[in-house]
Amino acid sequence: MKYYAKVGAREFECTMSEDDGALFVEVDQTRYRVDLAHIEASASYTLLVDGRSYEFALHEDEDGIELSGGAGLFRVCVEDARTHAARAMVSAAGGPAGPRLVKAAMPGIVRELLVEDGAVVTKGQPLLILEAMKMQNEIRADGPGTVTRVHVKAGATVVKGEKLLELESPPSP
Amino acid sequence: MKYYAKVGAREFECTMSEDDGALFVEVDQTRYRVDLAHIEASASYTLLVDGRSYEFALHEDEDGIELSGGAGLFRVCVEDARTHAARAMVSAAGGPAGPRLVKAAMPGIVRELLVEDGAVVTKGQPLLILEAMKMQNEIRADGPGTVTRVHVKAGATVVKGEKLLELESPPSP
Amino acid sequence: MPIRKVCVANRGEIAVRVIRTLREMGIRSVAVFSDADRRELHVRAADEAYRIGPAAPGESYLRGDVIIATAVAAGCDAVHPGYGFLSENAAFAGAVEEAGLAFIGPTAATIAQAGDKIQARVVMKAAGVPVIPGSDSPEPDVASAKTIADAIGYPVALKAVGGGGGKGIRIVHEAAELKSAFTRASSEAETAFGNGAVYVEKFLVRPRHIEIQVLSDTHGHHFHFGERECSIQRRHQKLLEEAPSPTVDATLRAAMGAAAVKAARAVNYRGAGTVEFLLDQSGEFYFLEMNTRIQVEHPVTELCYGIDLVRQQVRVAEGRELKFVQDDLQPVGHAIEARLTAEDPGGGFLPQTGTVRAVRMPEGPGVRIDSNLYPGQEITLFYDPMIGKVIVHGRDREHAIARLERALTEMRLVGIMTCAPLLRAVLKDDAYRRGDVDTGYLERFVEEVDWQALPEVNDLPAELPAVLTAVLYAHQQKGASKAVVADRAARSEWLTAARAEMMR
Amino acid sequence: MPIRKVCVANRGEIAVRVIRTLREMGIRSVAVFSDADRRELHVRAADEAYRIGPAAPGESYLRGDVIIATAVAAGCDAVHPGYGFLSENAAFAGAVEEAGLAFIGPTAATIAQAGDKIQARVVMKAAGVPVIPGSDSPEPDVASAKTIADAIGYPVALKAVGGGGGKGIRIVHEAAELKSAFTRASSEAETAFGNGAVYVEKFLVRPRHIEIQVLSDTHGHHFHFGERECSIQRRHQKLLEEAPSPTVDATLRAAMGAAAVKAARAVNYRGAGTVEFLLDQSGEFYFLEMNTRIQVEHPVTELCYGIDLVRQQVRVAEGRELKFVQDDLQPVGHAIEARLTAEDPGGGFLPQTGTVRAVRMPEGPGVRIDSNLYPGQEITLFYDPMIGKVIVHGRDREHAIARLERALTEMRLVGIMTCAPLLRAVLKDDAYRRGDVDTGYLERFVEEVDWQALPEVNDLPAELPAVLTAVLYAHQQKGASKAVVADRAARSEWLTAARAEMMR
Repeated sequence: MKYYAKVGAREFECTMSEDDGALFVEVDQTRYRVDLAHIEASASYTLLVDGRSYEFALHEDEDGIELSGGAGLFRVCVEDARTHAARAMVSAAGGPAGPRLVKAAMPGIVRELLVEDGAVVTKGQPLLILEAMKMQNEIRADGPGTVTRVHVKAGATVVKGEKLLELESPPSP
Repeated sequence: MKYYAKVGAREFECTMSEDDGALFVEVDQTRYRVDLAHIEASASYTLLVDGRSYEFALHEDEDGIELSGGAGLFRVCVEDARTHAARAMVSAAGGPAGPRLVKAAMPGIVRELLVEDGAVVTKGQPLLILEAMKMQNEIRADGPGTVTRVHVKAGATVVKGEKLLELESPPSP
Repeated sequence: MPIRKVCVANRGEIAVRVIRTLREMGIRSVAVFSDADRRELHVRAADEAYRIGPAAPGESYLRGDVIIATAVAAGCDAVHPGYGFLSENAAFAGAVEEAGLAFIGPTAATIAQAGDKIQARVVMKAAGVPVIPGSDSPEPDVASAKTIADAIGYPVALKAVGGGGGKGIRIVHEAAELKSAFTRASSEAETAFGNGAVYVEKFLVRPRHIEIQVLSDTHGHHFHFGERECSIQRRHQKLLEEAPSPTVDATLRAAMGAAAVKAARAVNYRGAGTVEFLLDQSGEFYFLEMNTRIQVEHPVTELCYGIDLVRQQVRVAEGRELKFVQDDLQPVGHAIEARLTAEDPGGGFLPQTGTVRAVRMPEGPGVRIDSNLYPGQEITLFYDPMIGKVIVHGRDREHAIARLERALTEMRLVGIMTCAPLLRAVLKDDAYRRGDVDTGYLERFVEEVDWQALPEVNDLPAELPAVLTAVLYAHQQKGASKAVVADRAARSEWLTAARAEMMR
Repeated sequence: MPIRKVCVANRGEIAVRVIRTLREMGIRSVAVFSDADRRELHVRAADEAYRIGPAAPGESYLRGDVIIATAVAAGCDAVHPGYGFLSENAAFAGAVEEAGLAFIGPTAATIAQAGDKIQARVVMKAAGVPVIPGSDSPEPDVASAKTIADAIGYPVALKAVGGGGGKGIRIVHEAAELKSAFTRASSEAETAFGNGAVYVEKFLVRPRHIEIQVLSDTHGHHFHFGERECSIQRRHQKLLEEAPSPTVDATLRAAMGAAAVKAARAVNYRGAGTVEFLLDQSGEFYFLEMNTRIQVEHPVTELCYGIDLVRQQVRVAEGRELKFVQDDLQPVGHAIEARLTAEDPGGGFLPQTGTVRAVRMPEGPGVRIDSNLYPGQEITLFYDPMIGKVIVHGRDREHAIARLERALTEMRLVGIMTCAPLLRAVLKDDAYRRGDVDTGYLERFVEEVDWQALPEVNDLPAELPAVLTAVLYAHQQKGASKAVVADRAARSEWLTAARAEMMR
């Protein structure tokens, strides 16, 4: 069984197999023996990879699976082979990879909009100023792209997780 | 609104009232201002009684409400006024207060039965020997009474919570 | 006069911290809480707890009048202010004592004196405590500011008289910048603190922030408990503090300690306080300000000196005499405190909100936790983003760093993002490990170092375990219903088998 | 030879404890686990973890062959046995070394020598360590046993040569009882230990159990780290341990320490070990047995001596030389350890099983937690009922007791019954507070004292808060649906209002 997992710009092709009750995943020509167990009351997953021990908290939402563990925070999008093939066809047909949503990380008031629809931005460029607790926080672009939509106006009050604007990635070279 | 709460042999009549958004309970001619809040993820209840702070873990089963907190473990049976009145009528009509179930506190094997049906026992008297982890544990009577039923035989394997036998309390003097 | 019941006029970890010591002393504790805090740990840890108002601090934890009325109604004989909120409010301290309660802290007069930055400078200079060269009174105009600045040499700092904690400061690098800087500093100070007065100080390049813990009784005894190194800070918010400082030796400690004791004596200090110094690269130190309360970072001193500072605060407030011998007070081992803040260090330190879904704090040798974290806790924007502290004690600095790394690796905090990844990156940084830090270190580290770059973790590329977990999770979700049943059946089977085995 | 990777051949809190120190030393850790333990903390805390068999210890944690094979396959260079399981199994220690791995503990020969109770007596006596008067070899028959018993005087104890840890002991109060006691003791020993040999020892009345921590390197250096008072025990299971002992002064400490060092030298000891003594009412002490492993109660010594004993074990196994100066090793402050066992102290100490629903361990000054507790943990009957330890350090004994009471009050452990109520009752007991204890204290306390009697708690009768909680809970359940909606609406209302206020 094949899965495709995307983390940032990297995509991993993962082939899963079972042997004598144990689960194996092959990634990049290496086969790993894996075992995942859930500890619900601790909101935690424990993973063994060829005996190496890892632990993650996991949260799934419409944008994918967010994992936090010792090495940091990861957002992984997993597709099975069929979905992946279907999406690859759309992409090959020139369809967009889909815009990236910029959401409010905290409730606040939009003090200033620094970009408008159609603006081309670079990674780290300030997009807008969100004020909360009398502190002004710059919301910056997480990568280069084009602003394809602005969802809020200056002066608007937003709740946590509210869509602020959308960025489309530049086409891969 | 009236409730009757029984802890061990003691019964408390509790009258609940509301005043200006605050909740009050009158017990034994004393009126307490109370506030109970639940912290679900901590499996905990926080109680303020006229400002005094208490905390309990709470578990409800068919035998009543079990509370554990700083002062120890309490088993409380709560009835509203209607249920209490109905039960009082049954009692007054000579109905039994109901036998007390003695349950297995742990899985094990019944090594020896020390009492039989009809036996009159005193508080602390050994009723049977339950073996687990190669240790023999005496199960003792939690109070005086008469054995009204024995649910297990010597040699039987029991799971945690399984009924062992039933004790009926002696009539109150 | 023994204290029997104390109102803790605070919330969060410091309220819980104070309640712990009160309980150990057999003193009853009274918590106060806002509507947002009914379920908080300080409410549950105290003997009594009373509501004082809505969530916003201005309507609850800053309402000195309501807090004092609550303390009096509850029969308290003292108030402990913690840190922040009303802890350095001279009017509150005065009102507490007027209400017949002991204020566990210095007198209102001392607080007022230390709170006025210019007055504090003057008092300290007179007492022989080295202060940064600069104004002795607010500068009335640009000309007078320029006279001082030219005399002490650039760069200089223009500071608001009403400021503090790093707020209202503007740096001037050359004479030409002074005029416009003065005008803007003054108008900003007017807006921010309602007082446009500014003064001039020499600006130190890459100084260290070193502070001395002092403890004074009401019988004229003043002691110091060495230094804390607090240079790891960002926008004047400290993140990692340690004791002793890697650059302070016994001679410098004695000199800074003596200066701090002079400072405490000069303001007739009472209780636990902190004298903050800047230590410049040449080894000279200068008085910065005096904090007239318990500090967030007090535990590192407690661990190295084997003392409970809150206990000592209470004893001083009871009028007891401190019987230490200064020369006997020597630090043992090395302690480091890591503050856990609900901020995203990789996203401009945006404060994070949410629900703590699960928490398991580090345990084991040399680890102390001061927190009020609990499963189900709501982290809101109403209060300070600091949600807990991990404090370690080791044989020496290297041991303490290894221990803190171990403790942070062990910590599990699900549901809220914290600065822990940044803390772990700093602990691995060579400059930090060498002790080569100054007050600008952390901002440079965050801006200039690619600290979020993912290293190999446990022999595998850092993303791989996350990818495998996500894929296995997705796989399990697909076949969830049958997998769960199979798992349960399997578990139940071996439980039964093993139990039968065991009971033989 | 530096150790780089260690297999921890254990589970539970001690496995986690060892892994913590390994991580601080930069040494990789390899955990082993049974089918019952896949989710346990030691598996998650280690760098690597491997399954070794089914839940029953005989098929997993006691399978030395499987563990050694796992350690070799994982590329370990050493094995740490923890306590219990294979830790005092001479054959295992030998097999580990034969497999080319370092055994973090003494040699197989030392373990065997200390494990044979009679041989240990003879060796210690020869080394000048005081032993309890009695046999120098197994007594072949009643007559020879009687000769010895008559000589040393009654009461005497008949002990199984193959016993230990308090098992296989029979007390004889007068000569007339000896014959039948001897017959029964011998047949019981045959059944229990496969060895019917018994010997005679003087039975001490109300002795204290005092043990000395020793640490030896492979260069012939032996040190002691003072005593632990372990008299609070029930059926030889210790419950509360402390250091120093309230009855041991510096002179007695030096004498017992010197005897312990003699004992260590006599068996050519290596690593951390414990020499157990009985201290009788006249102040005489006698060798009881030597434990050739880390003890459960080692943290109280660590807290008083500022040492990490597991770290020292590893260093000794690396062949390093210990460079202590015995006279410098003096205890600072006072430490107490409380064991949390999943047992019902009010119900005949029945072991408890269940799922840990929520856990919040004590924090704050002077508190150390060594546990492997986590929400969702299954407590089964497969393993030891000890699930964690709360250890405190204070200025003196009174302070440490107050701190432990505070810590236990603060602890929240939902889902599993523990001995905590008994611990709290003992801490309040006058005899305990006076330090007036002996090895029979706890059994007398449990049997004779009405320790479950409910006191007033926080000014109200103890049942009342429970009753009020139950009534309010029942009331809320009745109106649950509408109350929840109303509560949510109210919370949402103030959140909105407060947020608008805050963002102004």
